[in-house]
Amino acid sequence: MIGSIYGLIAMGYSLIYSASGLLSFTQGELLMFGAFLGLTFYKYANLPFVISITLTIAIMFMVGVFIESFIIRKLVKAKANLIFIVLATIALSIVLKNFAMLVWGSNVFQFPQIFKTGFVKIGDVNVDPTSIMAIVIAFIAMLILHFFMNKTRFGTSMRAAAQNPLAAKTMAINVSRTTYVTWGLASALAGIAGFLIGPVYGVHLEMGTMIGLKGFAAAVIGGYGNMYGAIIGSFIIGLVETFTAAYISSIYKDVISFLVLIAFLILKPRGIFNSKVYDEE
Amino acid sequence: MLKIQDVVIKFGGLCAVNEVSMDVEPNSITALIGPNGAGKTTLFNIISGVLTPLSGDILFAGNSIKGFRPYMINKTGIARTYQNINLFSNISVIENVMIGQHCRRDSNLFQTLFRTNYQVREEREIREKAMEILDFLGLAEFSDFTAKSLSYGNQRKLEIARALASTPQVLLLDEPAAGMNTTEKGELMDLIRQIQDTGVTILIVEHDMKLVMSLAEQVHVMNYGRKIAQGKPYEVQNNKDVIEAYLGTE
Amino acid sequence: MIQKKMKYIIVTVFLLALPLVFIGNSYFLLLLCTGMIYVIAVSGLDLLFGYSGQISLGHAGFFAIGAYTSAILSIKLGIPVVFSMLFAAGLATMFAVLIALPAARLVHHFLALITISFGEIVYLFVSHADPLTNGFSGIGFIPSPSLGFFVFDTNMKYYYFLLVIVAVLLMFKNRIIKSRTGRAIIAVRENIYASDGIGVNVKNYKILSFALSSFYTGLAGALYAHLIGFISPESFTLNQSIIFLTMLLLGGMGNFYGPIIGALVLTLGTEYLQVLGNYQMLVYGTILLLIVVFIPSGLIHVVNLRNLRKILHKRTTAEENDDNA
Amino acid sequence: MEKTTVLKVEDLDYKYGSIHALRGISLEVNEGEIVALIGGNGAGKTTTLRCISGLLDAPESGNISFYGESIVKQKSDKIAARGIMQVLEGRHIFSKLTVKENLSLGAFNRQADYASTLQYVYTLFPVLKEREQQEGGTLSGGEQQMLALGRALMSKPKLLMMDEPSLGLAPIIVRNIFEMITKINKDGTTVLLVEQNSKAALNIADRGYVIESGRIILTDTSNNLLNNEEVKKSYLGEK
Repeated sequence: MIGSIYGLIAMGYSLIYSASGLLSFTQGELLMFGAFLGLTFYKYANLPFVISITLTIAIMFMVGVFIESFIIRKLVKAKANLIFIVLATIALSIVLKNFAMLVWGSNVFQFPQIFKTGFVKIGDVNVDPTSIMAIVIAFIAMLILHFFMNKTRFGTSMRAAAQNPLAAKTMAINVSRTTYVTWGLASALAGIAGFLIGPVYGVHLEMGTMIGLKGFAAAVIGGYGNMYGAIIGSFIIGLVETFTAAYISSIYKDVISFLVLIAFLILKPRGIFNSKVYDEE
Repeated sequence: MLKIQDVVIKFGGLCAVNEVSMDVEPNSITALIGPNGAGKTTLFNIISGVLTPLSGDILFAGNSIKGFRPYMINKTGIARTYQNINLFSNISVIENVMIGQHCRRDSNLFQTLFRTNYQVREEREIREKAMEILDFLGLAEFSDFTAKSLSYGNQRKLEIARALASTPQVLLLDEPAAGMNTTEKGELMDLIRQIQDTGVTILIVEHDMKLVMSLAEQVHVMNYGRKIAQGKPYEVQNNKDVIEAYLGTE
Repeated sequence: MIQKKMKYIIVTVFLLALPLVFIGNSYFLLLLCTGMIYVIAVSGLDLLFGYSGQISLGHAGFFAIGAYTSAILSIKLGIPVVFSMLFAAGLATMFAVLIALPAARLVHHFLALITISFGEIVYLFVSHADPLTNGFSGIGFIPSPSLGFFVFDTNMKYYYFLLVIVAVLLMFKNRIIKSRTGRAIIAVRENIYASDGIGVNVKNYKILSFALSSFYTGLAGALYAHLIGFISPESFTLNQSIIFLTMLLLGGMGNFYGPIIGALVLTLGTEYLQVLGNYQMLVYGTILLLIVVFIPSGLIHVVNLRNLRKILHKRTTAEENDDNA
Repeated sequence: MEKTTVLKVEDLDYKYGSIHALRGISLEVNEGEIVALIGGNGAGKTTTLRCISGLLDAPESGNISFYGESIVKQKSDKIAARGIMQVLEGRHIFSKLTVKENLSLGAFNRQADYASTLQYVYTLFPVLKEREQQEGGTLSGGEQQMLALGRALMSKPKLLMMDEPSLGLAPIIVRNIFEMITKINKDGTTVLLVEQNSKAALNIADRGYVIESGRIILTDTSNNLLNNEEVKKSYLGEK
């Protein structure tokens, strides 16, 4: 369950990285934002589930597009140092978090149950149907994204622009459009993740920060910028965490995740797959 | 002075430099020519330690410098300039040259923190020497400008100034005349001769034939990662392979 | 030259006299002391980010190591505070070297990430290692530093104590920057390939700047612990690292005055914005975003001191470049 | 018969920060021609091409018109859509995409006669058909150059601009590529060719421009340039 959520976040990181060579620190807060949006639509506006999630996705997509067009592009155009762009995304995540506090307050919200029954029995184990739904939807989202990127003309042009923007420009591809769509998609993925995780863990301001960092760890482990590596990395992080919580102590599950991340950054920084990490290359 | 022996390097299956050997005589001007992509800059990167060859050896004054990191190579006495200018662009011209002396100076952090006499004297010497070098290259008037505000030609000169600051025995110049007009090229030629007169050995990669033919004592020609010819300028100019690969066929 | 000396004298007299104006306003003095501690911490961050070009989002971690180490050593082992502070800064430096050894090679965003992770680990550690750090309840009754029989136990005394330390540390920073070592650090920021090619051992200087930087920030942490007398994990979150960065960027990095201006303006400014309550971080975030997007070189370049000075003193360009190096 | 001017560049000035890269470049390309732009490294050849195709910021001053319409401040994708295709120096194929995907991106903005154009490209370069499903990065240098050229042709360009097509290729392959350029030209595509291999370029071109330090210093028919003493000395390496 948690692995598939990390997967959605990690794919978002990878998308952005492969398209712009940038690291966005906003993914976690976008997840939180998505969860709050979902909560608002589903609980307070009493909209049906499907409509709520669609609305959330649509709004989150727009948020991503907005971030790219009004902040990131400005910085890239001004030839700002990469690190300033990273800083901008960090600043943005603080703004998002505190904006959410302004709107929704800092309480923990319970997402209303989506299914009537409490548990579903699979073999001998009781499983929460919401978790199953989350995994299924996450999986479907990944499939759709895979299909979109590989089988559609626009998806191919997005991959092309990510690989070699200069050449893509000479191919009559509007690179700025593929870039903001990428940010939109990444943001939408975070939104879906937030919407899915809300009913299981509750909705609150801090929910995104840890998940965001761990999703990032997953992306690193999978080989930064590699969508499929990101998914594998997510399951590794998910498993490490579950085992730590079960056998060592749930307090240290975060510490262990960070240690795994640091170990990967130091020992195998290219991840299971390959990507550029060193300054001197 | 500098001896390259059977050096090989590959980039993903492609042999970028293939068993190249060459000798650079002390205090000579030696040129390396060939079409774009022939492996000249790659060879420079090998000599200056940016790349480590798969096999072969590089000898400097009789000692192998293979596998040295670039900063170590600089300390042994080989300095270089870059084809696509690599200056410290946001700091002043004189500071660029002061940094160039880094490997020849030795004041440490504690001398710095307590400004010992030694450190103060060294600092003054560094500044004076930097100024001398700028004078020599005709850049003195720009000493307080930021490096990036210089014209293209002057940026190339500053690269040379910074390299000279490390008092090299061998100076590698990677396309120093690129983007210069005829007058600037003329000045550059004079400058290179003057540097030679101070006892520095010069290895130069250049496309401008006029410059190469009038400066170089020895010319090596590369194509496709291999050395295809070497000799005096006029010998090379009349070499069939060279004409075929580089200078152009009828 | 005389004018320069005059300026120093005026500034010194002003700084010495400042607390006298606020006798009785202990709260303001506390604020001023906090601001000065931030000046140290942010100057440290400046050495790393502003001069060597390496980002750290984990400086709250070094701040925490400094604060906790000094507090624990002085309380549990009874080590004199001045020594426990130095030891604490040394420990922070050691951790920085340990991090930098492998991390200094990483590109910016990975470095950002690894330093965040470091900061988070330190935070999680101090929150949960109860026997040592007392967990979330924090450590109280941290003693004040003393020299001989003189104890710096009031905010006024602490102010003068800090004034000396800040002056020495800033002087050291300035000396480092205008030296062979400092130039090598700047070279690394400007162009890694060229630095390497011109004889600068890039890796060593990256590690060195990490070490110097964390010494400053670690010492600031220790000074903070002994000023407030109480520390708890919540002062050392990622938010604190971001506050350091915001101060640095607001003031202007890679610049002598930048960290001073940034740290003081934000410390005093946000204190007076207390009405904002919970929304303090919203303000920080917004400030940071606006600076990054609109004035990445910081306040120092908006209020261009160089130009101002040029008008006032008609100094030569050479000296100006010197100041700005 | 009056020839139609396809591309007209007038007094183009371009700066990269403090570096004045182009200082008043003017040139013309007429329909059906092959025009060569020759000069040394750093002379401004690539900058000129990239100014035309909109890959750089707008130039300081000067005008570029395509079939009489100014394109000087347009974005690269609009310019490409008008029919100016550039084959970049160093080929810049999409190395992680298959040969076929690469080609299909060439036709990004025209799908109408996709199949027949693909057929045309495959007849020009049969090797691309063989390698259809391979990733671009696995091709040899010469094959990559063919792919880059083929990809540009997929859009049926009105003007094909080639930047250093001979770069890093064996003489025999260079000959092959240049023959293909001649053939493409015969089939009706106007070509602007930038080359350091001046002789090979002038041999297939109708006219040539010599560029030095951001200025056009000489222009003439290819034959005259090939026999010009100054050109021989500086660019052809003859005495």
